[in-house]
Amino acid sequence: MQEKHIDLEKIRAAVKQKIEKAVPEANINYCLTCGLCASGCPATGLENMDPRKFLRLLVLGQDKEILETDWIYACTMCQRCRYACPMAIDVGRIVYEIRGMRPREERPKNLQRSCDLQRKNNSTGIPNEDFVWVVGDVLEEVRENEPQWKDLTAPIDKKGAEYYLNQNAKEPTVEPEEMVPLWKILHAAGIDWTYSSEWWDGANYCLFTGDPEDWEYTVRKQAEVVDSLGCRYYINTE
Amino acid sequence: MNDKAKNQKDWEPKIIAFLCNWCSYAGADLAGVSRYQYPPSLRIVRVPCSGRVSANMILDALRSGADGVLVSGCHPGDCHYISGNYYARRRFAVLKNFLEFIGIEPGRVNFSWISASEGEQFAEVAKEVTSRVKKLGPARHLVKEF
Amino acid sequence: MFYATLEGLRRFKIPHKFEFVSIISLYAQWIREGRLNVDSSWNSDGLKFTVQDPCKLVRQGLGDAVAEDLRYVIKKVAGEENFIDVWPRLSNNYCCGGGGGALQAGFVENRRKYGKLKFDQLAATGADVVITPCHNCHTQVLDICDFYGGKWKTTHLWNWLEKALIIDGSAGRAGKD
Amino acid sequence: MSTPKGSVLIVGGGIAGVQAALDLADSGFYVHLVEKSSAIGGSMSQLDKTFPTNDCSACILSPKLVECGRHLNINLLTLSEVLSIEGEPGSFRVKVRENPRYVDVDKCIACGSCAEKCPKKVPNEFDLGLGKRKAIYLRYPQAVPLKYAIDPEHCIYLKKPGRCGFCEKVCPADAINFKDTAREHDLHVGSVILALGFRPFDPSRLDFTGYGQFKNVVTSMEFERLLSPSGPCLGHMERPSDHQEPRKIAWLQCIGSRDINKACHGYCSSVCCMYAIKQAVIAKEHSESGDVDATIFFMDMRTHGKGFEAYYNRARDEGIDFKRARVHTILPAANDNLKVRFAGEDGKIAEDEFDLVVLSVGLETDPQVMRLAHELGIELDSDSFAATSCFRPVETSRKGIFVCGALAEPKDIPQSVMEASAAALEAERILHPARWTETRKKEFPPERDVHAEPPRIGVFVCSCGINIASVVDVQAVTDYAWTLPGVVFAQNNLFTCSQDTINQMAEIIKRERLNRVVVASCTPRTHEPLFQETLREAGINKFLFEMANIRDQDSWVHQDEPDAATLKAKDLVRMAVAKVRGDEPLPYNSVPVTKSALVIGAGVAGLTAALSLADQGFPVTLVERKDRLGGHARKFFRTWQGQEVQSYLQELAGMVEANANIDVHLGTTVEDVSGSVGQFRTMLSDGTEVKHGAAIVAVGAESFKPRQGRWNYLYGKNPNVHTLLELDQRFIKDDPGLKGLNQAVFIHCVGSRVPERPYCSRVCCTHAIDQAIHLKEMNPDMDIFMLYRDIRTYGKREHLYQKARSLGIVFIRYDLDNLPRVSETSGRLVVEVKDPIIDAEVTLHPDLLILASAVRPRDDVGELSKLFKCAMTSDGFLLEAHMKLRPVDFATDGVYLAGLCHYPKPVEETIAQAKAAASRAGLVLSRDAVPAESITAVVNAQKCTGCSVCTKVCAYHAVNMDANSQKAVVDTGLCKGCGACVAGCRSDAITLKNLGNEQIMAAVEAAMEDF
Repeated sequence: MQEKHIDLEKIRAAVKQKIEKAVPEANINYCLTCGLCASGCPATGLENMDPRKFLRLLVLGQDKEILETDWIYACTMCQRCRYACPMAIDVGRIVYEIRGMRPREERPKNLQRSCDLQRKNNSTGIPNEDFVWVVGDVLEEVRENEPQWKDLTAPIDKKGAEYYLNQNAKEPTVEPEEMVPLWKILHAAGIDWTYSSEWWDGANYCLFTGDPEDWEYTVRKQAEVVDSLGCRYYINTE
Repeated sequence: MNDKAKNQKDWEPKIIAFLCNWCSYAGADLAGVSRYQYPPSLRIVRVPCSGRVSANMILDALRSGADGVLVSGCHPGDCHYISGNYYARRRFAVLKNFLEFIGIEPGRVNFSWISASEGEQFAEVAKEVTSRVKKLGPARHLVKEF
Repeated sequence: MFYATLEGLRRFKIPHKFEFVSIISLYAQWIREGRLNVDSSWNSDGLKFTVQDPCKLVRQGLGDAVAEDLRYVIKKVAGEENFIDVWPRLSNNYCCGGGGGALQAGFVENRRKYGKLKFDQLAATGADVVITPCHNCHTQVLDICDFYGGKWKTTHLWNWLEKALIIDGSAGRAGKD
Repeated sequence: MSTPKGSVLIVGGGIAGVQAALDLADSGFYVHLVEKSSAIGGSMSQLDKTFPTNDCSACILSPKLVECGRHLNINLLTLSEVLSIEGEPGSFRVKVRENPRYVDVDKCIACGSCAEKCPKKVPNEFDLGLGKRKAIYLRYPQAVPLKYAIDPEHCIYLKKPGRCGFCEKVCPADAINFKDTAREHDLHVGSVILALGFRPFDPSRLDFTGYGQFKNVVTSMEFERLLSPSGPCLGHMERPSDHQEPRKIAWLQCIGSRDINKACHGYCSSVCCMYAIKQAVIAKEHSESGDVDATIFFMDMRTHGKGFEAYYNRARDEGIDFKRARVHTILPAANDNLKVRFAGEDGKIAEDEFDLVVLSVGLETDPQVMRLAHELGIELDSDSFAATSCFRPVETSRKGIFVCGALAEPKDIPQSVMEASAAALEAERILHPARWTETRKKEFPPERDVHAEPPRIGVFVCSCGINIASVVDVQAVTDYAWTLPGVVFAQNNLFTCSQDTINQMAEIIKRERLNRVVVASCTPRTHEPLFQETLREAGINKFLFEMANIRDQDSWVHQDEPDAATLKAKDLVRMAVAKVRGDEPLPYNSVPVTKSALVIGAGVAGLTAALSLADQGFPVTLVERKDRLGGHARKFFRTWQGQEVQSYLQELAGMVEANANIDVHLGTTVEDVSGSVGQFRTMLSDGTEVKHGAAIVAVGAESFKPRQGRWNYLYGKNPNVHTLLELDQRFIKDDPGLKGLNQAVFIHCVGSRVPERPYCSRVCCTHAIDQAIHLKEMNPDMDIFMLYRDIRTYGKREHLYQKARSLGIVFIRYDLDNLPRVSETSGRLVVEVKDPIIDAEVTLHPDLLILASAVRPRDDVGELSKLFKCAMTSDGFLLEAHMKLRPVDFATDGVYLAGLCHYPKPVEETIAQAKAAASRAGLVLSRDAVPAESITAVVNAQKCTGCSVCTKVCAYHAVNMDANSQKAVVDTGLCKGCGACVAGCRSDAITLKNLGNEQIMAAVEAAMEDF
């Protein structure tokens, strides 16, 4: 392997500075290079990178390497390193910022598409009407086939319900019968709940692309819907 | 000494134990505090330091009829008087050869390092030394005839 | 994702009137309150259960408390003795490797290598069932189980909760069996 | 201030509190020592061995505890806590609550029958819960006071009166008192010393350590107990899960230290690296299989103390595996083993499995102590340690209240002992007008001259309740004693040490005109002083006394052999009688004291020591080889806390110059020294002869200048290469040339931790980092690189390291086999170094290259050490009497040391050590005469052949050859009575009083007699 050389006339760590500005609590400089993060990280070694090395490159201003490595998608931003890091350095958060520095067109296509769809309504892109229809159809089937559940409900847009329930878009799209157990549980517990016909998706991939605007927009939309229904609790199912 | 008594089956040897005041004597006390049992063969003589024990004292003890001798001091480095136990160690290394030369079984004269916190170790050493001396039988070699 | 909404509301200071809660905490609360009646007698075969702590819900979300709720519910549903915990656990549990958009991002080889720790951890429990309360975890755990040749069944919690539901006293089991 | 009180309150009975108490009580002050638990000894009593000497902790600590417990001028208040302190320096009113012990300490004989019968088992806190004790318990076997206590939380009787009460029934001394109640004491003292210590960090809040989850994950304190012979597995190192000896052990460093995340402790705990190495070494030694693999996972190895680096090197040579990696999570493995997954510096993941994992937990302040500090108005710093400053290292925020030990910052035992003496000094400084006003002195009647009398021996045989009597036929032993030659009286007592028997014994000695006494009871180690005092009260010289140890070394160890034990008891009594027959009255030797001191060296240490003594009224001669005061510190810019050194130094020098008690000799050296403690005579190079009772050596050290060789780095060749002190000079001058710099590089460990100078210079990491911060603050845009091997910013200095990183100063680690390379291209410096994390060669272009060069001992220290008969280390620093417990004393009595000549240290430690040295010197100077050993060697000049073996074996230089007669002579002032010379003498010409060959042999022969 060829020796790597770095000539440091002056450290120009633009990426680091940008992150420090956006996330003052990122603590990048605090790194003791103790290796705790690397020892606990499942992504250590992927893309010939690990969290400590990643931080070190940031500190030494090796911005090109930082911006080019696909390790930022190997890291799941799970923050387990931050959990035990003696300096509480948030590599997950730093990775988030760097994902955002990638031009949209150079980001992983499917990931960006999931967020783009989410911005429109839900991450799989099925029309809202389809969601409403699937819910009704599945419900009807249960009520017919399972006499003990003939009173089962799956309300949508029920104003004033105590609980608002979101729904991961995966079920109505590919495995609709997976919605039923939860309805039954809610029914058995005697919960007054509702879905919404808009912004009903419980997933949100805009958290992962690195654009705060997208993330904020989607959450804001959800919040508006829930508040407009007047629900006291917003239940997330995962 | 009465030889007949010595030949009896339940013969218990008499072993003179020179223990330094600061470590080994305290270790023997701790054996007591902790109730570690060992054979009643030892007669402990308290000396300030294992460095106080000369070759002559050991030979004299054997001459007086002791079946065995134990000398115990602080662990190397722990000596209350800085270096006394080193002198003791050196002295005994020489003495060992001499004893062998004059035909005293090596097991009769024993050296150990026991600290003030090693009560159990003291009891172990007491047992070991006793059983070693017991195997050798009563000492006759140097005993003065009265 | 629990954290996406939780942190989104927080970070962007989005005004809202509702309280944001997890279904897991509610399951536990309802069982404790007696609103939900469950028993584990269905599990006469002694199926062994273990669990994945979703990072977004636990470490980044509600912390150890919700992870303990999760275990409480599983034990109620499957029987106390049929739960085998993992290590590391709760807030310190490994990410499954499907998080952070990894399932969408397309680096399949990396994602599976990442998931090897999770696979080994789950396999070591010898459990028959792995409860994955998050869709990402569910998909990833299914995939690594398949890829590395695991023998367990990867499921959501609600399927088993439904099985264990008692409706109208002890008379009839609720599920469709 | 009106005349202050002559007494001091010390809170905390650990090694620091005990040392401060002994220093004060021995120099004329009455001490109240308050301890929360039932016995003094503190954390040190829980340790197995101590680094770097591997001394047994209990062995070196116990004598101090016993001394403290018996001291006439120390009032030991155990199970006690301070409620309030009102007043001001010189006069504090203190309220103390003494909680009930439920055992009468005057009656308890510590036989242990109570605990044997007590049915209630509870986790033993002394063993960190690893073992069990009873509800009535002794804190540990060597506890002082050696008295049982009832734990009211667990006692069945106290919880439900009427139940149990077994202890009361079996106690042979009638010592149980269930009606005991708490008492309040109102104390009036002149000063207060807080020595409240630390508690080990509880790792259960760090879930990733697996502590509390996995049985075989233990804390380092727990491991000390597992190693200890008095611990729960009696020294047979066992792991908790299956009580098997562990074969593979890992230590994880920095658990609860250097962690601002979950542990909330940003500081370094200072001691953990060393204790981990020690534990690894001892574990290897202890192991019965002789086959223990030890691995230490660390961030920076901090072996910054005297002898520490050598200890580290030796440990590595012995095969202890040091892994530079911090582990995220401990994982379970089969068979209750543990798996550790870690990343090397190259990022490669490795896994290893261990039988046992030891968490090297840090030190923290107990929340109870925080509350007390708050109530007393003592300011704590952000780490919850008592706030102090570099120039006032033992002063708290409240005047007249001082602090020592780990309460002020995590520190090791010697540092704590130094501070204890320093805190004592500060109290003495306030209270010296009241010296000896509150102390008590024992008065004895004149002694009867027994020289001409034939031996009249009295034998007192103790039953010790049933402790002896249940095994040994004490009546038979008493009857037998009557038959021994010289015995005119023998008596059996239930408890010979009880006050009424003691009184009776004094009467019997007078009535029967006894002139020798033998007590057959327990061990002389605890009881000889008591009985000897009884002899003195009866007008008999105390050396006419012997003990026969028929309990600890007889009845207790032969419980199932009453006949043999009785025979042995008779032998022991006969031996004691034979020995005492030859005992002679010995003089209570003493040496009159010249109440003035000589201080050599006028740096910070010397100046501080001189002032500390002069302020108490002791005349001081201060000798300085240079022509001005100040020493090494004249080159320093500031302390690590940011205080300017030069202004402090000027103030200090000014005070010395203005002090009428200090006679300064500049440009002067010591030529010759004679005499011994209390009576030194020293010739100075200026022709002055100084008479002094004590001396303090504070001659400093030098900074290493790497003018050539491997560590040169263009020093002296390129004008931009400096040492730390040279950069300090530029800081002091506020050199404008330091503004606008683009890049600076510091190289650490230049000439330290290298084969030719294997020790760590302790101060350079902190110093260099502080300089880097100063440069960075002057030039925020500049880049600064620190090329280091291990960063050793111990204690609170770690905050400085963190601050440096937070400012963007970059730290790059190098190894001895991969040194930085420094070159020049057209006058511009080029530094190349390899970054191990990204595995890249980094080329730097500094405007300034700073070499953190070693602190080296002065070459002339050897001469001085010979004059004062002091030893030196192989590194060339002066060697104290004991590395752990006598850090400022020399083996030569009356000579003390302080400052850099002892070892490299920062200014705050120098000041503390100088004050400690002054306190220790005060022990001599505060008395008219100092006691000298009575049992000393005597030379028979007739027999002496002048071979001089005796002079060589004497560790105290007490035996010398008389120049005229060529015969050995003993200086009784120096002789400690060890007898090495006696054993070494080839011609039987030297003997030890009362321990001569004849006397010892009389005992030996007595042992062999038949009866």
